[in-house]
Amino acid sequence: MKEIINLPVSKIDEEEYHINMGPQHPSTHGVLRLVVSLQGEIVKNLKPHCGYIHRGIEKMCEKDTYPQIIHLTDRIDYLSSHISNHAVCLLVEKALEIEIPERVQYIRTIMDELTRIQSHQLWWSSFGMDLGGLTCFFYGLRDREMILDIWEETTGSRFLQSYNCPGGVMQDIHPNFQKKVHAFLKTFKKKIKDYDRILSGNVIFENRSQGVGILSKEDAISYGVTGPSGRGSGWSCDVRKTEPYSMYSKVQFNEVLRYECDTYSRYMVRMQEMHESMNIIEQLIDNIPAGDHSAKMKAVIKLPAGEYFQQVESARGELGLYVVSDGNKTPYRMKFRTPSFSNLSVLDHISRDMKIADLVAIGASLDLVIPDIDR
Amino acid sequence: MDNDSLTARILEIVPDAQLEENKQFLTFLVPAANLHDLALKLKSSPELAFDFLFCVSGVDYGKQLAVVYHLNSTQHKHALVIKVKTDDRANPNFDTVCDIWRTAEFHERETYDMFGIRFNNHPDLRRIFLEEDWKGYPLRKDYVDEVNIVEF
Amino acid sequence: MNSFFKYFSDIFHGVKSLLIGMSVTGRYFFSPGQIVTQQYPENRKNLQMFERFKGEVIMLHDENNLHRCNGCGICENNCPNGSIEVIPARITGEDGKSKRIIDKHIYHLGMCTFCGLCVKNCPSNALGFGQEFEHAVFDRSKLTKVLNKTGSSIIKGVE
Amino acid sequence: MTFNIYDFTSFNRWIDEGLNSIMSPTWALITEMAIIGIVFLLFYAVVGLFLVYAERKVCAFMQNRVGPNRVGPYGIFQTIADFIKLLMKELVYIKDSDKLLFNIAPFIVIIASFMALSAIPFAKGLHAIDFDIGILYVIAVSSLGVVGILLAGWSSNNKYSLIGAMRSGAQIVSYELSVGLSLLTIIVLSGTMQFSQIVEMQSNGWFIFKGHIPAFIAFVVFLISSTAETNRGPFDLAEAESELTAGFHTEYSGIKFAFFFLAEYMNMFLVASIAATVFLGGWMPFHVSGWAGFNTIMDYIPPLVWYFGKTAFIIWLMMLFKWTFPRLRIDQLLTLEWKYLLPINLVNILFMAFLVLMHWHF
Repeated sequence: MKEIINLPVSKIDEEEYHINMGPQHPSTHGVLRLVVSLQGEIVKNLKPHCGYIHRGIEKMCEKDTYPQIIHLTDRIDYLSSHISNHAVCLLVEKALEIEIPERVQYIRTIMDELTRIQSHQLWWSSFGMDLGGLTCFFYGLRDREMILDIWEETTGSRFLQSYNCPGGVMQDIHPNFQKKVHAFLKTFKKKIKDYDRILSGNVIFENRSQGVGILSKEDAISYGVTGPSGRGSGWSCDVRKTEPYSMYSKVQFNEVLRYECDTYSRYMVRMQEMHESMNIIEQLIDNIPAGDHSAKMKAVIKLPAGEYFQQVESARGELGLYVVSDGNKTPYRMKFRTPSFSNLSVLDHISRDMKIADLVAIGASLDLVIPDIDR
Repeated sequence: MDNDSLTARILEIVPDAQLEENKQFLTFLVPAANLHDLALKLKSSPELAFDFLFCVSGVDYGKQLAVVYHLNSTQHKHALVIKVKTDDRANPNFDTVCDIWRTAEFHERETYDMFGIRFNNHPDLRRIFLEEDWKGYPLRKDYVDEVNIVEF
Repeated sequence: MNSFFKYFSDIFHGVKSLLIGMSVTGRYFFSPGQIVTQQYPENRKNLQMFERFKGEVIMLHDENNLHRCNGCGICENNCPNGSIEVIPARITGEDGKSKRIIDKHIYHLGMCTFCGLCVKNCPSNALGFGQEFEHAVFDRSKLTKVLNKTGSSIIKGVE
Repeated sequence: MTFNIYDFTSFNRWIDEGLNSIMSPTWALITEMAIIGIVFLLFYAVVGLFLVYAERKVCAFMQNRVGPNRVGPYGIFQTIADFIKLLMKELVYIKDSDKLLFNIAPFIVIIASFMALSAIPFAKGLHAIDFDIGILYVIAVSSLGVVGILLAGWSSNNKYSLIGAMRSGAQIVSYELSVGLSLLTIIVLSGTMQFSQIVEMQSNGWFIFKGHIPAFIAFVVFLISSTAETNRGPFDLAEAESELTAGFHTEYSGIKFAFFFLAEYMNMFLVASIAATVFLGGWMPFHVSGWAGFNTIMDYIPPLVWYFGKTAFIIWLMMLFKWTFPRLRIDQLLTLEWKYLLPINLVNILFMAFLVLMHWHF
């Protein structure tokens, strides 16, 4: 929007009313700037400006070894840090053709699903807050705390765990892990009913979300809107089903699809995904096989020269990792195809001719994480 | 479609395409001039139907600059990787594919931002992450910046 | 006529859903036992962190002020963001051979991302994670710490 | 003089006579006005501060939190500390803002709510002035506050503020109707607009029971529309912090912001008082006709307790609304008013008039 700011006043379209949502704005969930052209309350068009927390992670990866890259992937999508870690590990293991102990696969899958639940919990909290129901925020965070405690006990960190490492996980699970996960599942199954009662079934919420931000399946594919947002448009794009990794080929779960294509359907997909994730955890938690928590790895990990690609299903969509290796211990080029980046690109398309309040709801339903966009 | 028939089909569209061996996905190196034409056919042919552009990555191979397109078909569940390369480091440019896959608009802006690769006919080719007045293209291998990059 | 009934059923369902929502918040209002807030500075005495909690990187010392670090520098190499600097020294051992020992193990807490690679990769298990988490200081230079305590030395037989 | 907490009439007369005996009637009147002004200012400040505290505590309990608990026991001095902080904060002046309007806006908001407060009867004989058109006066004066909000949004030279102010304008113009009509329903039943008489008429049963169905509908409509009129959630579109950052008061800081803040809570108190007075009998104890013993026991509870208890209950309900529901969109807000509340209200008035004619009320 530099052009617009620098234009003489006479050249600016008098009819349009530009407002800057962000970089500091309560509903952009971070430092995202949306330049919105309004006509009254109606959004005419919108230009996202990102890069406010661009840290050059792809450049930093080029000087880091593969185990070191893991702590950077934590910071891309901080809400699904464990899944991003998992992607790097899968890529390295695939390139080196290492057999991973089954115990590790179980642990990683459980951790991934816990990550998904907590990410969706936080998303639910902030969704409620964006629509003005502030109490949702505290209920979501309250329940998320239990998962953070489970993580803290096993991995030592609450948020950016760096728990995966190529070949396995950093430490074996804590003896209390299974007990605590069971306790969490038991509690959360009760609490998630409150989520439905306070928000999902609420008439104001339904009016705010139904028919808002229609994203057709064709558009979702063309814009690359993956994850729950894409599945809300009826696009079966769950990597856990299409390209199963870890334990996902062996557990029973449904890919949640909805066909209303609006904010409400994206919302309901995430709500049901929490149930599905709990279902997956329940199938795995009692059957974790004994064994080592890590495969034997060389001290220095060097990928053979070549190109590697790995995709995983993060809480926001498909996270793709594209690595060009020249045989060194550091990648030659590492590209992260982050879900939020593609999901952001559709925001302009689906929020046209909606109201500002709808824009907030649509933005929340895409579940954007700003570091995931900026990297 | 399996990889063999895909190969045949693509060589039929672009006879100059080179198949790269030993890759995870079927990978073709395509002359830059054929890129847009090929992309259009990949999307529109019903038996190919590559409707999902998963990832657009710029790569700096030292001498050459390349753009890698990861394609997927949601219908036929097959995948394809298209590569274009150029030797022109001073003014690299390719045709845009964002009229075919809308997601390319942002990904191409990112590639332009990081590698300085221009995409012809792109509707809004500006830097996406860095400032408009940023000098150089950071992900190129010959990029030197003493001020902003802290070496340990 | 149909829309006439829809008008009233909409009102009825709307009011019902609102009442259900109010019952949730109302119920929590009348059950103060479910409050989850931690009274942080007050509960400092009995606030127990988990044993694996990554508060800061420390060098493990035993009661005789002995540690296991031989200054090999593997932790420094493994650190992704240069928050560890190992300054070794050379001494002449009892057998007359020159030997590498640690002089200063410098740790920049302000740059540490707690990835755990130094602790994991230490060949002699000299490093560990401390439970301390109240790291706020007024001067950034205070975040640079020397991990080996003054006067400490290496446990015999670890080299 | 006999001071009693059940009837302040003699207490007022005692003050009046005392003042008249030592000075000329003009000066006595001026002194009385000054006393009332000071008492109301103090009351305004105390209630405002208490409501801010109450809101924070109530919402904290609804959200499984403790709420303010650092300043004083249970954090009761928290709002005073906040107020002192706001007093000491810098007043930021906005470039190209309309200085006069920008400065005057918070005062308009606060004066409107202050004026409306004067007609409320707190107990028998305890009111500043007993208009015979009390309800009309309160409706008229309390809607003046929107002028302040509009001015604030307009003069701030901020796009968010302007959108917020415009929303607020549309909102108040619509919801003023429902507030008026729902009160009119009760006026049909009572036949008077004077607050003291309305309260007296409820000595053998509150209007919400006397008028049963239509009165209850009017009560619900009044609650909804008065929540909208005070710009509180779920109708806080003028502020809408997730859309417009802070709406009309985005650019206000320090004590001017505090005025808006205080006025919001006072408006809430005000509409709760009106609802309590008109529908729930104001300071009148809970009476059931025929149960003499029960009524006598109820009479022992002082009217001030009744009054504040009822008001607090309604305020609590409004807080429950705010902390449970998501915010409406502007078109839904207007739909709710014009498509639902207004027709229901009009039919309701007819129903009530019919009821009164047929003497089907209690």
